[in-house]
Amino acid sequence: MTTVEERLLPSAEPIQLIDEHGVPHDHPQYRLPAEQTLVDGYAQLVKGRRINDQAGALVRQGRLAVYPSSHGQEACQVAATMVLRDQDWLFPTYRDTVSIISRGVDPIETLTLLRGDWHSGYDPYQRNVAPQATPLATQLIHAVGVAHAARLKGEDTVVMALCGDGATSEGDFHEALNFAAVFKAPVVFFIQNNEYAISVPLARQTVAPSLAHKGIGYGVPGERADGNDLAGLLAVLGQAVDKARAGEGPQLIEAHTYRVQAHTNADDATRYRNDAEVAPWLERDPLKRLEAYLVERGLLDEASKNKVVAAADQAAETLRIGLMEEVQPDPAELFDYLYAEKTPQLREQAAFLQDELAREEA
Amino acid sequence: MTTVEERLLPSAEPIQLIDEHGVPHDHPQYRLPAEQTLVDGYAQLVKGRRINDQAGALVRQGRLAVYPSSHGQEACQVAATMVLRDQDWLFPTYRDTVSIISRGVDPIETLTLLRGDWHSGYDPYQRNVAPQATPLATQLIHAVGVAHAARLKGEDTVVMALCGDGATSEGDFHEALNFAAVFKAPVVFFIQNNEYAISVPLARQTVAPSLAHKGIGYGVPGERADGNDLAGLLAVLGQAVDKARAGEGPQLIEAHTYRVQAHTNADDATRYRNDAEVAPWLERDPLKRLEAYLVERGLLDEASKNKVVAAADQAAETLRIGLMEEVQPDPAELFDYLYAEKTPQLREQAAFLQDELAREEA
Amino acid sequence: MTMTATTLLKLTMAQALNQALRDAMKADETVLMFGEDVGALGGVFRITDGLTAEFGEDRCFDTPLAESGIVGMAVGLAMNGMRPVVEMQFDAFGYPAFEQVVSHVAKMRNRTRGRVTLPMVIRMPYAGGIGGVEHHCDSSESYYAHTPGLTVVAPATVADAYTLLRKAIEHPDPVIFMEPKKLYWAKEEVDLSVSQPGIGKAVVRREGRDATLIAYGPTVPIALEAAEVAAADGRQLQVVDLRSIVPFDDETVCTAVRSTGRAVVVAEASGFASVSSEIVARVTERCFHSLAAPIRRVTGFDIPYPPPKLERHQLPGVDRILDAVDDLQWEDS
Amino acid sequence: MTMTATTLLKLTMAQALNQALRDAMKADETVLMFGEDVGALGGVFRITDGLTAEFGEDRCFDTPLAESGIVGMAVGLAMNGMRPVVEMQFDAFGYPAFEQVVSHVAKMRNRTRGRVTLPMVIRMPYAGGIGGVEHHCDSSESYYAHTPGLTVVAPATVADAYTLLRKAIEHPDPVIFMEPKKLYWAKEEVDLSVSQPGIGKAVVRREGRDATLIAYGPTVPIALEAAEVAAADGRQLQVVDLRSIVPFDDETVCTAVRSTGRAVVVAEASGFASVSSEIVARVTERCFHSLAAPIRRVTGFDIPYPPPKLERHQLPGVDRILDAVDDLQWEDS
Ligand SMILES: Cc1ncc(C[n+]2csc(CCOP(=O)(O)OP(=O)(O)O)c2C)c(N)n1
Ligand SMILES: Cc1ncc(C[n+]2csc(CCOP(=O)(O)OP(=O)(O)O)c2C)c(N)n1
Ligand SMILES: [Mg+2]
Ligand SMILES: [Mg+2]
Repeated sequence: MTTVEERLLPSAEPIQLIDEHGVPHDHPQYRLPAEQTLVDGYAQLVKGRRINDQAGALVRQGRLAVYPSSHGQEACQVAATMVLRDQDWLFPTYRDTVSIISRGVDPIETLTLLRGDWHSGYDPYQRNVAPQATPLATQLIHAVGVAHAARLKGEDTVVMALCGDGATSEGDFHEALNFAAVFKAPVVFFIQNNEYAISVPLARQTVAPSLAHKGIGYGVPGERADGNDLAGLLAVLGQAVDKARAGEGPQLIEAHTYRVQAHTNADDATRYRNDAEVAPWLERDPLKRLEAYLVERGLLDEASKNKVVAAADQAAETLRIGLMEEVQPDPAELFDYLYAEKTPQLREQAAFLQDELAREEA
Repeated sequence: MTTVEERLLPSAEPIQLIDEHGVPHDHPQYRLPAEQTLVDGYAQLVKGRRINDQAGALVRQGRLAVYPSSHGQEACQVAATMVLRDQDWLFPTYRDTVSIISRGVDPIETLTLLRGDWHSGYDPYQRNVAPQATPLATQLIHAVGVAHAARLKGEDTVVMALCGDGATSEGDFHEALNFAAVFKAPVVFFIQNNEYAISVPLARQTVAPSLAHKGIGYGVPGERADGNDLAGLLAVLGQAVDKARAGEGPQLIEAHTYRVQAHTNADDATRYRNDAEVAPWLERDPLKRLEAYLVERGLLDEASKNKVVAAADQAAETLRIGLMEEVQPDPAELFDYLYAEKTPQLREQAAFLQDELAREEA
Repeated sequence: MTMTATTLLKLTMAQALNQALRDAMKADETVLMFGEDVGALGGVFRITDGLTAEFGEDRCFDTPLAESGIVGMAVGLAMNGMRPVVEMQFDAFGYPAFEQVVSHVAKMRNRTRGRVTLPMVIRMPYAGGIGGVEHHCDSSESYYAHTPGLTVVAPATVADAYTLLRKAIEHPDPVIFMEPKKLYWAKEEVDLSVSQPGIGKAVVRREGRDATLIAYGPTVPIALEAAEVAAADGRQLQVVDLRSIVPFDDETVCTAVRSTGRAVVVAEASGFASVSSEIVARVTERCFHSLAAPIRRVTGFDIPYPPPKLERHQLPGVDRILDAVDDLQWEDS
Repeated sequence: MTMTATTLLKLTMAQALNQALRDAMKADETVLMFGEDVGALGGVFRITDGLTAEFGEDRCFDTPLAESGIVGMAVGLAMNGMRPVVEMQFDAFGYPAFEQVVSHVAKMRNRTRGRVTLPMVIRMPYAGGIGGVEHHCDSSESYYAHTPGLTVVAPATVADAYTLLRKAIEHPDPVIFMEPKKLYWAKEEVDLSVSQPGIGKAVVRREGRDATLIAYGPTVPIALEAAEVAAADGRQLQVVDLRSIVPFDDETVCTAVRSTGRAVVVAEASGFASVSSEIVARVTERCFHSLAAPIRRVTGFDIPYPPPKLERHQLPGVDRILDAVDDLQWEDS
């Protein structure tokens, strides 16, 4: 084995800095984040969990069309944004609601898509968050373009591009990693390997030693982390972002986590997996372990925990109230945004609809 | 580094059993092919070279629309077929004329596409050679399907799927390797890395340590060979075919060679590379070194070499004569092969054309 | 027709499609079903429900998540003696396979002068009306219909779903099978042993002398509803269900239009350069002198499929169809 | 028009396209050109000849061989302030990028309510007539024209090649720029400083009172040739060059057709469910009572593009156009 291979292949085991019992472990390459960072991160995890729960409830009440929960993946989602600076970009998928909100995007606007009001609700340039991508892996290559443009402009922007384990099978994953490598684009590709693509388990997705092993085929360093350990994720993703920013090119990080709930509310996970498989993952919960660590270290007590929970409840309540409001998008908008200027054809069609609606009302 | 990685990563240097001076070298893992195999292989190389030359001449005479020469890559092309059994399949590209012919397909039928008579001229089932693929990398996934079908039928067929270095950047390359790995399909993916995709050099195609390093990302063993050493290629490809046949799943082989001539006759290579770059590759010619080896070993003398050359000349002459014949495909055929039964629309259109041609003649 | 308890079943279209797959797999062991989530889950719409359990992992299986790979693998399997049926999970997720479909699926027989044929089916849950978010409600039939070498069908009834899928699987050539998602849960009493007309045949679903509605897939029930309403108002609308977009049944369609002299094409896809354009163009070319008015189109607007809360404006509805009929230059109106 | 030596140049369409890129890159440093072989080689058709030398590797560059990647990267660059122009080496090699084009390029502005716009151009050397082998002569404009959100243009003259490409690059939205390969070497005397009409405008290339030929891209010169021949026979054919497929210039086209009462659409692509179907449908809808005969189509057959030795049968030619004109139910014939 040469040094090239040592540089590009992931470590033998996923990086873990705090284990599932909340016990910290030293690592030769990665250091535990600062205490305050972990305390802040904990608050975000709790808030993320509450948002996941609240969104689930809102689906049951018919306030959201669909919700792909990231329950159990909050550490990945929070870490993905905590390591970024303001000028950086986030490229999220449909499952990354918590990431988007933790980046500072308005929660109601974040849920526009899943509420069925419009395809995307927030202004991507406000917090540098791309619209959520549904066609799998397609956004990864956009991320490369955004990163390359930043470099052409002389900016030291980094782009965090998220995808799932299933998405790594798509051709666009391959093309994105390769383009990023060839152009040395400052992109951190961050795979949340939650072991499922809807019903399809990882074993049917790949027989590679790990998803992080895909990096070397592009000349991209691959690394893997325990996806339920916020501390480890912050260290690994933080280092990847630093390297990308320093001009070392793209980085590939696989977080090993688990989709605790069904794919979305519309899915029935009992058809393809049993509870026994899920149970151990509940033990590995990202909140539990960080809480145990912080309590043990005296960084969290009953009072401060209550504050964190109250803030999370407040966020969930804001979400609930916001989504209870009945929004009815204006049908005229259907024709407004295809082109800077409506084509004659769209003008005709818009007039037709307006006329029809006027007659309906009359 | 674990054993998984040792199993899946290619050797540090491309496998070479006979060097460019014709000197054999021992290798811990690969053995020199039998003497007779090398003698036969030599004859095929000489024939392949003559066919390349002849086809080039036929383009200049207007007998072929275009010809992507494999001058300098004959060892790869010949080895790819020599390691196959009759029941096996070959999936060639536009550049693999020599491979197809060495598989036993009629040379004139092989050139139907490049002559402009029809899209493909030979019966793919006659020698189990798929039609030549132009849309890059698309054929690799067909190869997986053919291999998987064979396994479902209980056959021990192996599929040899060829592509170039440029084609490895396409999404279909990725999907094909992954599908093959997940389904353990008996496919040998054989990349002829000739350092160019038309004008684009390998460095712009990938910054991976080698193309063979792409295998591990799919759990597919990758290996690399000197693409101008027939002996090494036969050993490496032969072992890959054996493994695939034995049920060990797909194998990825990268042969390092060089496109000595322009991409096709229509290309002007002087626009993007200079002669100094080409010169050393002429020294590494696959024919020269095997000839030196065989002569040194007493396996080839003036008389037997003359026989080989005469046979090659004969093949080239047959090609020349065959392509001199003026073939005019029947326009009625344009409508014959879209569907088992012509649609009413095609019947109308065929009649229209027939009528038009009849009036033209009248 | 005698109604016997044994043959008459009350089935949804989803169940009929499932039954068609099951019967086809029973009848021919080279029939394979694969795609994303079609195994244990039975497909996100449950069209493949129970097939893996009944026929085993070799016959119905999940693949890695890659549509070009799925279609390309089907090409290879078909080249080597199988009859693959693949599912694109939603219509818009067929686009990654577009090159495979256009450059290989459609061309293989032609390329090889009939030596390599591809008996395969690409199932596409398509169109809207189910409150799906973006990319889940595209109507992409026009892309495929424009591509020479493909056969494109779209059932509109439960009985047709069964018959057309069986015939598509038996078909010697690749078939793009468009399944109108919003009709998956439509129930009908059907006798599966009664075979419906084959691929290439349109049928007149309702007779009427005043004007002809030409529809396919999800718009057929709407067209029938419109005809019902019109009848109450004294106007008799004929309804033609295309069933097969390619091959196109010029004879049935043109005979119908000539009999009324007026026609409206009803399709959910955006109208520009679409299957409905083709219908207008070819019927006009062939029936010009029988037409009392230009053929009208009621199609989706030329916009991306709207978000759930606005989708009703995109879907051809009864009123819009009747308005178009009213526009057909009736002398007495 | 005064002819001055300084402004009138004799250029091929390839040269005019090259000049347009050069001038656009000079005028706006956010304009980038990339794709396969567009750097040192200057593109297989030399449209990007010399751009890397003049503007450097950052402005005009080769990419890895992956079309979805090329288009997707352009999306990202456009999101972040650039104006990318990409080349698909041949029309059919745009299919791997189909998902990016349909699901992102066409939809980004709409998806984000106008917040993210994509000023980008996808250049497609298209159509046949150059003796190319399979996959090198597709006419895929109908796929793009059917996709809401795209702007689709096709120049037919050297002057238009320059103007339309400049305007496409300046356009605030993505443009699919179809370049008729066989016209690359067509030479014209042009004054590049004279701006042609913009995107969305058709022009009448030849006046004539008897019938209207509607063409775009590679069929415009053939239509003009047909009109020339017809004139010798005493029939005056008007020729409309669409230039812009989306947006479609209904006004110019319909005014033209109403003035003659007869029309033939001439396009190279297969006819079924195509841009020519749309032209027939919409012109008929709008001009029905002015039409003396149904609009005829002269298009490619519904077959894969033929091999070089047979391609002449697929291409609309003068005789075929004149036959179609003869069929337009002339009272005196
Ligand atoms: C191109 C494409 N094909 C199929 C789908 C349908 N689909 C949506 S999510 C999903 C599974 C994705 O799995 P993974 O990438 O692991 O992400 P996760 O949902 O687990 O977060 C599928 C198949 C899609 N959105 N896009
Ligand atoms: C999908 C696709 N894109 C582009 C092309 C045009 N093209 C033909 S050959 C070629 C270069 C291929 O390079 P490589 O794979 O290295 O094979 P080589 O020609 O060197 O044998 C290109 C870009 C194509 N045939 N298919
Ligand atoms: Mg997953
Ligand atoms: Mg090459």
